[in-house]
Amino acid sequence: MQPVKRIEIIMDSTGLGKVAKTLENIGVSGYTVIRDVTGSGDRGIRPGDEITDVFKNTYVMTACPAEKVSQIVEAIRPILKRFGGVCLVSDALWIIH
Amino acid sequence: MQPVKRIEIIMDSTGLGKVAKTLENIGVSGYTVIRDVTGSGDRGIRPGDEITDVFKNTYVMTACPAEKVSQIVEAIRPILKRFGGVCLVSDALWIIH
Amino acid sequence: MQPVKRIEIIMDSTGLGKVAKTLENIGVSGYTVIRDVTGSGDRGIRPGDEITDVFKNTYVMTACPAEKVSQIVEAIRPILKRFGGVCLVSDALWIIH
Amino acid sequence: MDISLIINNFLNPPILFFFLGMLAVFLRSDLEIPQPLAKFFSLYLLMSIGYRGGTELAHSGMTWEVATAMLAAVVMASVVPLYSFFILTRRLKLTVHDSAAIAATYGSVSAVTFITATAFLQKLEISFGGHMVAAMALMESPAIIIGVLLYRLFTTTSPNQIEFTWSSLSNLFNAGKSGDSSEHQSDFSWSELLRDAVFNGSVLMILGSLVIGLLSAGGPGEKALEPFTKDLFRGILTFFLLDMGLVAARRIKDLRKAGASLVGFAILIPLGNALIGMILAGLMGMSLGNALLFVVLCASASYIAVPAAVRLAIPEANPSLYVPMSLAITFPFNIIVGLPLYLSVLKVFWS
Amino acid sequence: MDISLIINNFLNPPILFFFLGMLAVFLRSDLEIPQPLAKFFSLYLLMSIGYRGGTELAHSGMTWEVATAMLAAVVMASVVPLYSFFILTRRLKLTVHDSAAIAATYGSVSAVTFITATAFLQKLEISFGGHMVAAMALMESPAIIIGVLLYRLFTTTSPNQIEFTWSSLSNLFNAGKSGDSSEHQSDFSWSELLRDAVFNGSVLMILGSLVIGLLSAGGPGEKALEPFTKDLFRGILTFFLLDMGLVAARRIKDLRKAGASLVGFAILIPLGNALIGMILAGLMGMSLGNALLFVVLCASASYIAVPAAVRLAIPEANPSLYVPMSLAITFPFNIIVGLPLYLSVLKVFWS
Amino acid sequence: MDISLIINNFLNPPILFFFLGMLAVFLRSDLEIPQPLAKFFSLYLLMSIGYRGGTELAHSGMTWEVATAMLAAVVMASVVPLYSFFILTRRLKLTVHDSAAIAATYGSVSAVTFITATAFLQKLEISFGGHMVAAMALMESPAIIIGVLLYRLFTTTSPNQIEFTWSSLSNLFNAGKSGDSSEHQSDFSWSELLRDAVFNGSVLMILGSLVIGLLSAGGPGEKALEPFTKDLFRGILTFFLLDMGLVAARRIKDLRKAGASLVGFAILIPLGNALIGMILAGLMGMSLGNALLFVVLCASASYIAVPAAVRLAIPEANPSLYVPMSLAITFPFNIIVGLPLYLSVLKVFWS
Ligand SMILES: Nc1ncnc2c1ncn2[C@@H]1O[C@H](COP(=O)(O)O)[C@@H](O)[C@H]1O
Ligand SMILES: Nc1ncnc2c1ncn2[C@@H]1O[C@H](COP(=O)(O)O)[C@@H](O)[C@H]1O
Ligand SMILES: Nc1ncnc2c1ncn2[C@@H]1O[C@H](COP(=O)(O)O)[C@@H](O)[C@H]1O
Ligand code: NA
Ligand code: NA
Ligand code: NA
Repeated sequence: MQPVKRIEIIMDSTGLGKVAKTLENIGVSGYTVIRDVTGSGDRGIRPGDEITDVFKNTYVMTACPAEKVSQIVEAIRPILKRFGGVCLVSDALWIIH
Repeated sequence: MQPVKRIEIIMDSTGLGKVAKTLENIGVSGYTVIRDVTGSGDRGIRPGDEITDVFKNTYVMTACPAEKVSQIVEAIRPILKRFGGVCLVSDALWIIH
Repeated sequence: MQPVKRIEIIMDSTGLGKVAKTLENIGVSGYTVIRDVTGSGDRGIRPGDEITDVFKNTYVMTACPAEKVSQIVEAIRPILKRFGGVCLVSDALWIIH
Repeated sequence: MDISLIINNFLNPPILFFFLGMLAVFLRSDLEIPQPLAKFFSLYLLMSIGYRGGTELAHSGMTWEVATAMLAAVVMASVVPLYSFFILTRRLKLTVHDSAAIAATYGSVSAVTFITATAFLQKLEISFGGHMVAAMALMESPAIIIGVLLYRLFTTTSPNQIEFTWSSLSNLFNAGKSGDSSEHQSDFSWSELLRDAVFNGSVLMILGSLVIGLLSAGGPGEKALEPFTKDLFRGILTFFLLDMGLVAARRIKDLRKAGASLVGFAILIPLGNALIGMILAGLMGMSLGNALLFVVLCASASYIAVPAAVRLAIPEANPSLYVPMSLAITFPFNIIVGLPLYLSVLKVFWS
Repeated sequence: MDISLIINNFLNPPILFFFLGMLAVFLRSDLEIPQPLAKFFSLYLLMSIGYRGGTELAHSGMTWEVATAMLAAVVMASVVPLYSFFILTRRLKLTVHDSAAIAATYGSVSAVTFITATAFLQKLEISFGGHMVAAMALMESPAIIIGVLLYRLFTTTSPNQIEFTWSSLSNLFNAGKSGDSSEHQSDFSWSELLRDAVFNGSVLMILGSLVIGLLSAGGPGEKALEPFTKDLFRGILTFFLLDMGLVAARRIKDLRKAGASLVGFAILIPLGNALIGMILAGLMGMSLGNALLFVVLCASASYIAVPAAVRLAIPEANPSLYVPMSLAITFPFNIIVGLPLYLSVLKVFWS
Repeated sequence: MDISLIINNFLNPPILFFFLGMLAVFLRSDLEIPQPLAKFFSLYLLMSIGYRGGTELAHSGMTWEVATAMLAAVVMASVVPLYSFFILTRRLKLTVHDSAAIAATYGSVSAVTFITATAFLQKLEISFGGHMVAAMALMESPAIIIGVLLYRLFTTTSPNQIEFTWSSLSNLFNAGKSGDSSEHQSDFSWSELLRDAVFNGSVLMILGSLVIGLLSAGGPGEKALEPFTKDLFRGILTFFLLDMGLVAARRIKDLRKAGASLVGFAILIPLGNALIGMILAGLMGMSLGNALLFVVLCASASYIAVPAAVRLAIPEANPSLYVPMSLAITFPFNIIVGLPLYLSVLKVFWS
């Protein structure tokens, strides 16, 4: 087991492409995506029942070494500024297999 | 980065309206919802393959300041008692953007 | 509130049956499943837009007492070896209701 | 009994696809109908049968026959849960909450069984009235309310020594008021129950479509929906039964928990209800087609409206008892054996 | 005015199912159309109307009438957001970003309103040209671009004292270059906006289907798609309107935030636009059917293409203003009252 | 060669919608078919073609022609992966696991290519036999099993110096027993492979529908499903190809990793297989329609059944090689160029 940081990002679905590209550029090739997430925040309630996929959120989680966190956070911040959403960092242990 | 508490609630989908209203009453306007979650617990396995949406779970996550936790927990507890489910609290850092 | 371990497993959807059976054998009857999760990892990007459900991930989360962790991890490890994916362990507090 | 009728029903594509679904589960195949489609098919079938029933009812009008059929439907939906409950608590020694949930299940109806029965009649070119759809819609909710009443009445008093005291009856209807009632009861709200029982999505869909059919009958709109409501009907029923086969087969292993006596109940009670239905249908002089549909309604058990309401109103009831009983036993039994069986018995008396 | 036309429209199954959807929300029923299906229905309707429009356009050819109709469509889609914007900023004192978003909403069109209008005409057996579909497709994007231009022009200068200086205009089109522009503008990219406005999924679907219809007209492929594009059309429209009823009713509570003046705007502006549309249609000598469709396009407001583009291009605009206005007021108003109203007015002048 | 046939095929709505899908990706549009619908369309197409094939087979009966066609199908599905594997390992110097996966891909078949071919024949009014559906179903699994056998045989020994020793062969079939075999092999289970190869959802759907078609042929059920299985067929194929266009275009960038030689392989091997198929079809005296379908089966490559089985049975194989090759090259090549090309060559010899 190896200590890692667990970064969670929730933002407008439109931003997913940018987040994925940002992570790849930094060299983080492992992440998990949950689409069609709804919620509520500064930009109001997003009920997710629109006829199109507009106003849905996407959840992205990546487990990465602690030293990458600040680099990821700096790169993600402008995307969050534009598309809204939150970014949380927490601790976890990674099971090596 | 600001320390926050990450509260996760998993319960019967029917309870979502009540949880959302409870959070709003307490003044927590930021939360994320994942619908159509399945699982297993004290009330048995919920395979999620029913013809209707009965017996599905919903996942709610909210990041909030530590001082709100006990208030939220007290308000959520009776809902969990009725609709089943779990509530977990953990630590995280919130990226201010 | 009672301290527990939060184990997250993300792996190929095919592995879900095995993971669920493993947890049940160990006596962990509480877990939550999110299907149709996509992502990227050592086995490449899984865009989740295939015509069938092949190449999709499933997310499993279980909150369990600390003493069960090593047993679960040992049982899950071979499944991850075969189906890929990650397993993270973190700390949380369980709200007793 | 008419064996060729059973074989003929068996060789019907929708029934065969039901078996294909079960087979897929036994072979551990990954065959799966995406859940949003299964849900839509169910809405489509309800809409289609409701709309067509409504237009037909508009043409036939509110006759004596129509009124008596609806009355009989409501009566059966109210009486079945009563005797089922006492069989379950006294004979099978089940708990009050499980008995109440199962009683509601068997008092209410299965729309898909009804729809399969209409397809069965259409294939045999036996006519039936649009008002039977209204009868079906009327049977969905009463059993739920009776079941919940039984549960609330007997969770305080024992079912073996009933005392209809004033206070027990008033307790029954006063929800969430004082602090002395047990915990689950203080959470209970009659308005929520009514909403779940009467305004449940599937009940609303069938009632709404029926009324819309009534309102738009005769106009040009009636024909315009036909390619959608009629031509696709069998195909979508076929796909839906494929999904039902998959779901039913996955529930079969839950039956081990239920035990042999409940499995027996899930076959014998429908047969008993069917018999009572036949007698009522005979007394009321229903036509052969209407009689079959009425009998099928009596024999069928709910797995959509009842679980939706019961999981909240009777939270202690175990869904892995009442759901598999209706879904994995009564439903297949009715569409495979029941339909031809009931029809051949009816034919004996109706000719 | 022709009251029987309103009642007749009202008793139309698709409209009645729209009400059933609203009713379900008011009764707090759990009735719900699975979201993937709603999305597919929308694609189906766009494909169906686009393809049929294309084949009809191929048969009629590119006439003078066709060209003028398309020109009028683009003009209306560009002019409506201009005067709407000034009404909103100067009369209703709304912020620049909300005004720009609402202006784009009302300048653009609602494909479903248009599709409901074609079904309405078909029921009344009034013919219309395939090129009106092309006109609709042409009206989706210009208003978005005008709205964003207005927003970018007036977020630096005040809308009350416009100065068209060289620098303000060059600022308008130079996105993401220097560091002096305000933050949201440095994020802005014209190529992204064009992509969202012109290559938006629903715009592409209708344009693509139109071109495919044009290309395959006359060939054997044309007839082969008919059972799919024609026979299912009304049924799927019915189900889609049921979903629209659900979504619209859920948005109604957002209108409290919007306030009475915006609710009034959401009914009066369509009426004004419809009037201008009627005058233009009269001047151009459109046929009755084409005139109605043109008027409906002018009166309708977008809730698909506009939000998709505006949430990124005008991020400060509040979606809980512009979405409920078009979805919960203008859309129901147009399909329930507007259609028969516009037709009866047109009939007075066209006969 | 018949150029008009290519153009005619190109101007076919389903093919044009395939291009619309590709265009949407190139324009970075957000057009998207909801995934549950795409999955359902695929099930619908399999059910429809299987059921109709079954009823036709019931009418034609089990003739000599039927039997030889099926035999030829199984032979081709077993031989193609063998020579493909050696081309890939020896000429293109690919690893054993990737070669085995690609060999299985090209030995197996694409149901959608087959279905598009039947629509192509129907448009040209060229008849074909229902047994070709059975032939298709028989071709899905053998190549998978051969591919896995090749992989297991050559991961221990080098493919350049094959030694069929007793122990290598016994190793091949003994899975998960002793500890001396390499790790991935100890995870391997033949029963799992058979389940994934033979009871895979899509294989089961087509086989099941075929059998149901056989069983219900002649009865009243046969006609009752027609509006569903026939009328909707082209429309749903059109929508499905739109989705295939989207998915194929998204995979095109993966081809850079694959390299020019594999891209060449993905076009030349189908042509070679088609040629062998033509010779076999000629020798067996197949009718023109059946010959075309047989040739298309030989030329097509799997992207549903094979990945489902191979990702578990050959875990080291890189899916971003074998999936894009079949999905983004061979599939479009076959439906756009292949169909008219194969038919015009066949026509030369068949007339
Ligand atoms: N405090 C929070 N906790 C959890 N999720 C949040 C929180 N705030 C915002 N979100 C999620 O992020 C999305 C966008 O947030 P916002 O930009 O603040 O509207 C919301 O729709 C929620 O899904
Ligand atoms: N220990 C656990 N860890 C994670 N999820 C759980 C746990 N226990 C219950 N759940 C989730 O909560 C739902 C309801 O729980 P219960 O009321 O215990 O049946 C289950 O279906 C699971 O999705
Ligand atoms: N570092 C990571 N953080 C989060 N999720 C990951 C990570 N690595 C892999 N995953 C998830 O696990 C799946 C399988 O991983 P792999 O076997 O490495 O391809 C991926 O598709 C991701 O969804
Ligand atoms: Na019943
Ligand atoms: Na407009
Ligand atoms: Na092949």
